[in-house]
Amino acid sequence: MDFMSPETAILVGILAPLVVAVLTPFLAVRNNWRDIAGPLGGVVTFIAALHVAADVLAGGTPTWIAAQIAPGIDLGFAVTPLGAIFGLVASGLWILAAIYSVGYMRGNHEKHQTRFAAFYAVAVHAAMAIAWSGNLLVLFIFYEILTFSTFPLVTHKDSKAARDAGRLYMSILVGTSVVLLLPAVIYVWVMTGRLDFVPGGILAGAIPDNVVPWLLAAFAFGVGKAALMPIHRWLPAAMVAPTPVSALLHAVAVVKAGVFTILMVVVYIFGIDFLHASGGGTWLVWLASFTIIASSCVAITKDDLKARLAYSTISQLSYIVLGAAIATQVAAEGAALHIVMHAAGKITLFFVAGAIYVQAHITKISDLDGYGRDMPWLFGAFFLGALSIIGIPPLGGSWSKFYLMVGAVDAGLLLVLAVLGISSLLNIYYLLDPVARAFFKPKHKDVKIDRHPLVVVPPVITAVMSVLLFFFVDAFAVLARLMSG
Amino acid sequence: MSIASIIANLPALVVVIPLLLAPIAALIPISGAAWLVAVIGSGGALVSAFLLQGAVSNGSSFSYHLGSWPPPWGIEFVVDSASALTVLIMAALAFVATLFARKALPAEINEKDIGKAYSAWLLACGGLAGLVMTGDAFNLFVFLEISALSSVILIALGAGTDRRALVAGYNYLIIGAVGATFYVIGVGFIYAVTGSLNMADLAARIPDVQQDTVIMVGFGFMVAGILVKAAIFPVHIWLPAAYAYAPSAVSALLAAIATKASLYVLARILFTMFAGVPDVTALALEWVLIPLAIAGIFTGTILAIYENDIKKLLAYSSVAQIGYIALAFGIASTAGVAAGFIHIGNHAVIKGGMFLAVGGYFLALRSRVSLSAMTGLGRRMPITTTGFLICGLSLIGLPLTAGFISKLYLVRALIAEDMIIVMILVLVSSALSVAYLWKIVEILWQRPEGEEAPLHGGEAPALYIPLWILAIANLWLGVAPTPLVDSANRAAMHLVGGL
Amino acid sequence: MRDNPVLRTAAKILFAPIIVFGLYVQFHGDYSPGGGFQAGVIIAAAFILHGLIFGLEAGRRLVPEWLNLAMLAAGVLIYGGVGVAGMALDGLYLDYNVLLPDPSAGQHVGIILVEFGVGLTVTSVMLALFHAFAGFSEDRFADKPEDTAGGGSQ
Amino acid sequence: MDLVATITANWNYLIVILLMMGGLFIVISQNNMVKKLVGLAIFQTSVFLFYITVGKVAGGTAPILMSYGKAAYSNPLPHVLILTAIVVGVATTALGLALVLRIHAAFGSIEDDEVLAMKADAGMPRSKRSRSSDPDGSDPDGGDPA
Repeated sequence: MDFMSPETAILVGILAPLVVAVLTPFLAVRNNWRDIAGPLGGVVTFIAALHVAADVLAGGTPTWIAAQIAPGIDLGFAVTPLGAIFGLVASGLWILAAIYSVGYMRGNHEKHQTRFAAFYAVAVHAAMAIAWSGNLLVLFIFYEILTFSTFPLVTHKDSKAARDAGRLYMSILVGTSVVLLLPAVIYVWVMTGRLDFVPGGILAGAIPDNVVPWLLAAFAFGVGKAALMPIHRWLPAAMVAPTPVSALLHAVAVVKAGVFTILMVVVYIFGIDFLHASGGGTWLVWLASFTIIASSCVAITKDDLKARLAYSTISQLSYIVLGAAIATQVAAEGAALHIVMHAAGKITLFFVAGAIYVQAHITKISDLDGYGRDMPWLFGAFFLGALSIIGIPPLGGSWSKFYLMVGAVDAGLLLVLAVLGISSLLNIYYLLDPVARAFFKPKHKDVKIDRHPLVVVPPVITAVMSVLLFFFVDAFAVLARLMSG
Repeated sequence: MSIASIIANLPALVVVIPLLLAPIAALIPISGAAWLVAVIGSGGALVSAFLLQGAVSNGSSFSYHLGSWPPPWGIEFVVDSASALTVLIMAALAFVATLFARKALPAEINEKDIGKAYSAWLLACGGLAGLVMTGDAFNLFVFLEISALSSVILIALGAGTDRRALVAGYNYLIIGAVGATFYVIGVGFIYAVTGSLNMADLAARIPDVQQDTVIMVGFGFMVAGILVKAAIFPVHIWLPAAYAYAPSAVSALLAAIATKASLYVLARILFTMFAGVPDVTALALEWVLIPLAIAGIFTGTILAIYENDIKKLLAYSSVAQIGYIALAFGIASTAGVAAGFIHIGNHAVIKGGMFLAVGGYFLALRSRVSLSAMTGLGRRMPITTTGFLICGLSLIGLPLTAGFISKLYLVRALIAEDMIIVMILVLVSSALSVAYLWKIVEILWQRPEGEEAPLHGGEAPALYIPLWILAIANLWLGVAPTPLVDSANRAAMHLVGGL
Repeated sequence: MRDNPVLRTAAKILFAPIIVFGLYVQFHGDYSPGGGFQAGVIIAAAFILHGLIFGLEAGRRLVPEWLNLAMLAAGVLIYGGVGVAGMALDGLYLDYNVLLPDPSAGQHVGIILVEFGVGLTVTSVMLALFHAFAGFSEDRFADKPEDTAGGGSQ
Repeated sequence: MDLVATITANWNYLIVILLMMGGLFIVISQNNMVKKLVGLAIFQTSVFLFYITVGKVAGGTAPILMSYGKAAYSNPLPHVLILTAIVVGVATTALGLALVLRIHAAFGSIEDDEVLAMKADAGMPRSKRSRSSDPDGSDPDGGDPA
């Protein structure tokens, strides 16, 4: 497995999706070639990510410098343990998402499939670059590119609704990043003269304590993709896009990049001990808790399956922000693990939602009654994914929720325990409700189901992955522990 | 004409080559030949400017005495890292615009007038280069008028397609003449008190004159005149009409370099001539330049959002971008002035590219390019539109483009001087600028076919190759900006030095 | 005004002296007040007087448009040429000292040539302005097919 | 020094200011384009006067080296500067008048407000325009410059 040095692994990991994106228009002459390129690129990227993760596990930090943007900052990549985790998640799930989107697009006879596949690959490229970015400026650069490359995906249908959603998507994401995130990044640069990621943080002592909450607020609200409560509206609006895009948005790239950025900032820029000592993060703890509870309640009211999953994602993202805000070692590890667990669980749910739409054209949860027996595999996968997100033991999700709870106790925030408990109860209700309807309620709407194996296989695989993650979590756990040096 | 004498006379050549080729171009009736003369003129100026920038790249500066009369009596051309950088940017953009003009000018101007058009074109390029190079206050007025009058002629030539170009030219003439005369009155006051016209000599004499009223009045008149020529907020009214109705090649030339020269002159007045009386300049910076710049940024952006004609929209956005440069100079710290020079370079490349793209649309559509006429152009003219998009993304400052670098350094300068409110205003306005660019992008790509203006002949390489030169320059300055950033820093160090 | 005998004869008589006086002012510029600008205007006045009295067509026959434009360009090129000559002889731009071995004679030649160039240009500009404004007619710009928009917008 | 003495001492500067502000006022207030140009010319002439006044040395003669007797000479530099400024003024006025003629040909009027109010011609370039200028004036009677 060592024919590639870590540096070339970074290069391959970042450029492979770009190569796929560039080749797709030329391969479009024959649909099959174009559709194979996506998964193939995914496999190559995943292998590169494995290499990088192996090197990071061995204690190294592979770096690769391209150019020098400004004194003290260069356009380069350096993989942190947290970056390795996100890299694995993004590339791994891209393979399945690519296969799934081929099945979905063909099943639904969508048009512009070439443009869709090309921008899909560019989005993953941006996600990989964010995962392995060398410093905060490179991270910001690819964060913006991710926004602009996912815009054509969100407005794929070219309908009026799609364009309004696109406009909201752009205004919130670009607005928050330009007005809040960029000055925060530059403020750090001016105050400390450097922007690279250092375990234990670079701000300790560089900025006065009373500035910490404001700077954290600039980062928290600057990263629109983390969908904290006031700036979450773009996420449900982006549900108008085809399901593979929602899967990409929710599990593989966009929101993950958001919370990943917040976690990187807390761990590598502020430093966990400095943030805990200065107490700058307490307001964020309560905001994240509020977001968890509020979005879970809204999710219950949603009858449309994808909208409900969207609000569930908003609350799950705040789990990770909560872990970062508690600012203790274990809580941060829990947040890192939750990135992985939530990705696997939520992508399963979205794959199932898309598959149901492709095969039976049902979007409303109330119409799902009695279809359990007709689509057993799909609802089985949905059940496993839901359990993982709720955090029931045999599934991976339980680990991250457990770490978060221990972190909260460490920080002495018992109220957070109550928040996590309530949200688990709410999760149980709104995630298992569709499954219960499908298996136990009589069918009241009969629809012809046409089989598309390509959309059924990926959700089953990711469901099994959620289970496996429970047993083989140690690789990710070690990476998470390495995170804070 | 030995090589040594050419090298020795480079500072003069940058200005003389275009100026002397102008009468020759006027005599040539064939449009191809006249264009060739224009290319030789702007190309020669570009080569000389490039060599000059090389000569001062180590931070040194030297002066060139016209007619070998030593200053303070004779007229002196000053070549330092600041003036060499500005002249190089202007010469490069002028050359690219001249390449674009080959097919663009004959399509909009009567065949017989082409020679005279190129003559005015060369006069404008030479005049603007002289404006930046000269070290003599009155000689600066002469170059100011040369470039202004030739720009008026170029704008009025747009009458072939839209008769409002004549009124736009007329208004620019009146307002420009009043501005230039204000400048001359200022020079008169300063000359009456100090007795010298050479800028370096003035910088030495002004502090020990200390008759505050006369210095203050002279300074006020000079800065007011230059503000008019640089189209800074309240006196920018001539700019939108001038850029909108001028022929497309002329809009590209003027948008890219015309106001930059006046902005550079503003910096020289503030930071070299009146460096000796810091309290006078500080007053002007804090209470005049910065507020006007911010007001200009917001009016420009907001008016651009509601504008329907694409060239007027880009003109309003130019007013906003000029506001950014003026704001950067207003900060008056080395980081601020460096940010100003960086944005002079980046904005020239961005706005030049966008106007070239709009020129390409105009020549394909054969009618005024309003937003409704541009529906669905993204599919029918892919090459031009992608170039336009790259320059557009650079305008709003997407990372990995030139615009991002200038925004980065401007915000950094603002934070270093902890002008936090100004920084927030700048960021909000740059977020607003996303609004009007997105309006265009949506129309270009996403509007369904249906009611689309007819195309006369698709995209001609002669039109989109210059555009792509600038688009690639945008990306290049975005990824590896060190050459521009270093020379801008040297220029700032030279101008503001220990400040 | 063409058929008024008094004006015709006066114009005929005055034409030559004005030109001579103009040339005097031109070439005595460095000893007494004078020089290119003033001389150019005086000589142009003679041609304009002729144009006024004998009509525009006669004026244009005397100095056709292409000659007018050529003289204008020639004047500027003479001025620039002296400057470039200075550069060619290893001096700086517009450096008169190097034009002749003896610097003061060089200055002398330089200033006379430059003033001559200026005189030529100013004469032809004033004449071109006169013909442009006097000869301007709106119907040339009305909707006539393919007419030159030229005119003297110089 | 009391007011009257200051006025008599530098009455020429007062004239300069009078002309300058008068010219500027005309440029701003007048609607007619030609009158604007006249105002501009007055404004520029005031600058010429200003430079000459600054250059005058009390009792100095013309700065020409005829004989070595006379000691005081007026300063020649302002005169040379103003020579250039006059040429610039002529060029500006000539160009302005040429534009006014073309505006009148294109718009049929040279009053600022009327011209601005007129809707622009469809802006079709010459080669596309139909030759027949229809009487009902869909094509403004001034016609579009060829």
